[in-house]
Amino acid sequence: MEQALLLYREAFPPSSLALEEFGKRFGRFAVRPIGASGDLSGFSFVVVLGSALWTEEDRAVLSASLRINPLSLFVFPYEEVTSLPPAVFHMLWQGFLARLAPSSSAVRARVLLPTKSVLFYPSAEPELLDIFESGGIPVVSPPSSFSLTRQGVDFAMMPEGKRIGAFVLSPSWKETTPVAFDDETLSTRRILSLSDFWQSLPSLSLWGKNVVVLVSPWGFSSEEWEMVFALSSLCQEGASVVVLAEEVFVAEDGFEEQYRQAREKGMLFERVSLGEIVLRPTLDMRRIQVTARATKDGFPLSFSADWCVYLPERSMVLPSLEGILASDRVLFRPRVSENPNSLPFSTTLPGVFFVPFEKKKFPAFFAVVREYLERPQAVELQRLVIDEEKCALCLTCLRSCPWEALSIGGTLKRRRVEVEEERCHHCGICTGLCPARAITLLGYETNELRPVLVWSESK
Amino acid sequence: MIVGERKPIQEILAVLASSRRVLVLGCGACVTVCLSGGEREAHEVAALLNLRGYEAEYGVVERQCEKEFVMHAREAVTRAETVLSLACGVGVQTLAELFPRVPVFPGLDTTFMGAPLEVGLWEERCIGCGECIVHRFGGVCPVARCAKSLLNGPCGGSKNGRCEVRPERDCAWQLIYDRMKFLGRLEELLDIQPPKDWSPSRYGAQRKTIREDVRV
Amino acid sequence: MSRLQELLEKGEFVVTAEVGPPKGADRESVEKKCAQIAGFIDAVNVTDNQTAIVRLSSFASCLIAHSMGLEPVMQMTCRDRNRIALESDFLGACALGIENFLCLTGDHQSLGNHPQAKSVFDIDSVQLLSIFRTLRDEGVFPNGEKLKGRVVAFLGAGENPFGDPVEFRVYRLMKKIKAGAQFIQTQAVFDLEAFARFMEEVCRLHLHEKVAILAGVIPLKSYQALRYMKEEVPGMVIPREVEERMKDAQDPKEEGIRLCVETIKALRSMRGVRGVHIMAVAWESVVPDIVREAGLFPRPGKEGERGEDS
Amino acid sequence: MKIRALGCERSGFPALLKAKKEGMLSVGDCLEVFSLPCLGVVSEAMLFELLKEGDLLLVVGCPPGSCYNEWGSTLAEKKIRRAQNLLDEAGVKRKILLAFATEEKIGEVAKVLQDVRVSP
Repeated sequence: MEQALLLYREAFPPSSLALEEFGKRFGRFAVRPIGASGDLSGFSFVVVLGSALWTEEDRAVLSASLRINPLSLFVFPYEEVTSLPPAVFHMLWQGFLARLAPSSSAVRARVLLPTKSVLFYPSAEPELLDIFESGGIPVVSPPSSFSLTRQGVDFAMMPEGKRIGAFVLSPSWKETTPVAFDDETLSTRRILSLSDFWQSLPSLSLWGKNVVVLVSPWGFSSEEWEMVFALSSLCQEGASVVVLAEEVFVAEDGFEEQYRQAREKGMLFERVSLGEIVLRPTLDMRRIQVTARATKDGFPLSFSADWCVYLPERSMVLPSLEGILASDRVLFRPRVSENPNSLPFSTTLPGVFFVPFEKKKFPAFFAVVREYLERPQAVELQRLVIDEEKCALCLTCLRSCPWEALSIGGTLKRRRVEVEEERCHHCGICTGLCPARAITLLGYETNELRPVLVWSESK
Repeated sequence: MIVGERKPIQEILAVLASSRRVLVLGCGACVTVCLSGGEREAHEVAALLNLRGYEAEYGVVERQCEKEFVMHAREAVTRAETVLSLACGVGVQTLAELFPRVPVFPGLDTTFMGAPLEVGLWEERCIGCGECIVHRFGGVCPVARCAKSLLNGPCGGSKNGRCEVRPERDCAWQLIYDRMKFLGRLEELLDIQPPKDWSPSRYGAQRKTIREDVRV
Repeated sequence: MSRLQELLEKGEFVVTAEVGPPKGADRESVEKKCAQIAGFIDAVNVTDNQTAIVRLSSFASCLIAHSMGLEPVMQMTCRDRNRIALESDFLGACALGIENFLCLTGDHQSLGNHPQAKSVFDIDSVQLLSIFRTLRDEGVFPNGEKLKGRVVAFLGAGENPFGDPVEFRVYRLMKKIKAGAQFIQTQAVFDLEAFARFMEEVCRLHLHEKVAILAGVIPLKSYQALRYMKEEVPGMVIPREVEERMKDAQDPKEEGIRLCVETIKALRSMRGVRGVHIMAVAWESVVPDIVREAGLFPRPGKEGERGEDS
Repeated sequence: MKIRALGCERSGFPALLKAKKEGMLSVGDCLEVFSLPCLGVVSEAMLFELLKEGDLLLVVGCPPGSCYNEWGSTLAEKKIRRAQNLLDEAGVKRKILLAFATEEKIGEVAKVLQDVRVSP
């Protein structure tokens, strides 16, 4: 059997020079493209013609997906080097091959697939549950009291230790008015929310009346904008409708057209800064004087409104995870992720998502969670993490560390054990001894251990 | 801190007998620090019981001697048929008091109040006699550390600074002598210590402390 | 006044011996042992569950000895009785005519045959001495209550001159004297040099004037007995020469007796030593030979008469 | 029989690879190999959890004197002995075997497995 295997990507096949040198180094060897089927185990050296841009994690992903012992995997930055003059390439390739030796250095990353199950907290709408169930992702119902601990890419639900891949928060939505209304203005009873106004439309006679619509830029849904555009029909009934908004929302299919049609029907759209709007009741208390300033030219605007309709401003309130992610002091307040690279509906905590407000977006949300659960993830290995809240300060770790990497630090009020990264050799002796289970060597928690290799005799 | 030792596993198996669902409940205070009843130990016992065919789960509360903390384990306790407590004798009793219907078994033998001297080595330092007199002995307590609680000097068995009862232990009186010599207070050892008043100790009857000023 | 006290005050070099009661209610065994040594000694010590091995009680054995006309020294340890029981037994013994008491702390029960037992150690030997002394001299219990009537008692204590810390031993002796010890029976002396150093220190502090020191001796029966004592008995120091003599001896019993006699002779010439205490554990029959060979026979008789022998 | 083998990444894991290659490990039907940074990381609970889905645990690491992390192997040896005692006392008939081996010296792996082969 050959000792060495040369793997290449279809886009960058090995040159004859590369093969020749490889043969000189190893004698008999196998060459296969990445993705070809067949057993790849048993080679002492698996050389991959890859890229210099590959990270440790990419290598881990590759070794796991091909089921190659990561210790025997070597990556040569072929993609960058192949275009160099042959003499230079030859030198680099030869040097690389000469230096190949069975690796003893540790692999610092491992690929894990999250457990395919979701936990909704505090509860989930039935429609959403249906989507998940029918999409083949089991939904775990939480016990009345539980806590979550991160284990690898999963969460473990304590005390039972049942693992879940994704944790979905159902936020509550706080509604406020886009402009502060004072009591006097409110007492005219001419201020209505869009949905209330919509419901009372049939009973209102709007001929010759002025309707001013205030739209907040935060937390609206596209359904609500459709309702705003639909108000243009009132213009045909003899009313005048003015929409005061910071921005007209047209970023949805067909909205551009609806906007155009609404304007054609006589609806007025004015871009204003909502903060500058002033509402005062008229002396007869039957109307409201609305003054604002146009954003584009600063021109003062003034309307006498018979009805003042507003689209509520919504802010999302994520449920507090205090007590649930209690063992993770830093992490128990997730926020909506503002990183453009992260998945939609995700929070600052990996694996923690929030349910969107619009039911229309539920399928899209489901797709995001499924995508997350089906994508293997590289997790960092061998970093010592001390859970300060579990730590009983018993000093066992400190006294047993062969490298004297642990020390007592913290403040006078609360001492804590600190790891000196430069000294830590990641041996895990302290994790094995810690009586409070406060020290984790990432990747080596008992329930995270996965076999690196599996040999089956029956095969 | 209170030091304990896990009971032999056979003894534990004998008391668990026919119950299937077992909760192994550790304590996050003293017995965690003395490596006998913390989360690690609770997990160890639970994993072993699982291998033996039990349905064991494990947990740990901050301090098993306080009701407020033990209540956090209520759900797990009610799920179980039997609770094996890895806390000291105080914790076991609090647990049993709070959940009178659930059989609670001690999984730990509470041994003494002592200090860790190095990893894996603890030594008794105090027997809670109710009247501290260490200042008369250079800070070494003869009541706890002398096998015979001698207050007036070493017995005849002290040899090479070791105790006659357990030759691997230090003779408390050798320590006292050395310490007092170092402090230049040897003459104080010539005072005859009167018989100790044992009434504030355990021998007086079960003890109770009341702080009227903080009671609400 | 007890006869032992009387002899010591007269300046006699006294001889006491130890009798170990049997592991049973065997009165004859005590009587036999007592009969073997009667006339050769001035007082007989009866051990109190020595090395924490349960035996016929010291109190009862003392009564047997007393009834045979011997002068008993009742050993009392603090291991098994609290102050209540000790005081009560003390009063009882006094009532029955026992006058000599040796106050000891007692060997730890974990070295005996009932290691599971709960030890008492309510008080220690020094405190026991001072309690007995106050009872006798002031007629007062340690709690301040008055004693009805008076008691007569000659109080003694043990001392191991070879225990550690060695420098503290003399001062511990001083404490015992202060607490009320009138005589001291020491741990067995094998290392004469070390004992001489101890006695020097005792004399330097004039303690020998305040207390009668009876040096302990043990006749060795065999080399095995020596090994056992050296390894198992706490506080025993046996020098190399003695060990070699016993090891090489043709007749170990003979050699043991010879060694014991030599020791007694040396002790007798030592300043401050007022007598010897022969601890012939389970070999009480050897005591007459030793006393005779050491030139300590005949013993002074009652009222100045010589003791009758043969 | 399912064997689960734990090897430290410095000695044990390479030793296991070599032992497998030389056919020493063909004792059971299935062999799972785990790599650990050092044997010091094991705890009794970890061993028990791993035994839940295995009949035999084979732990391979540096000989005590030459453990890279000073006393990692020594501690592991003690813990394994303790775990085995607990198993025996509890009447659980499963074995944890410990072999000190490096890639150069894998003899002990075969030696500890010999007993198993004789009495399965």
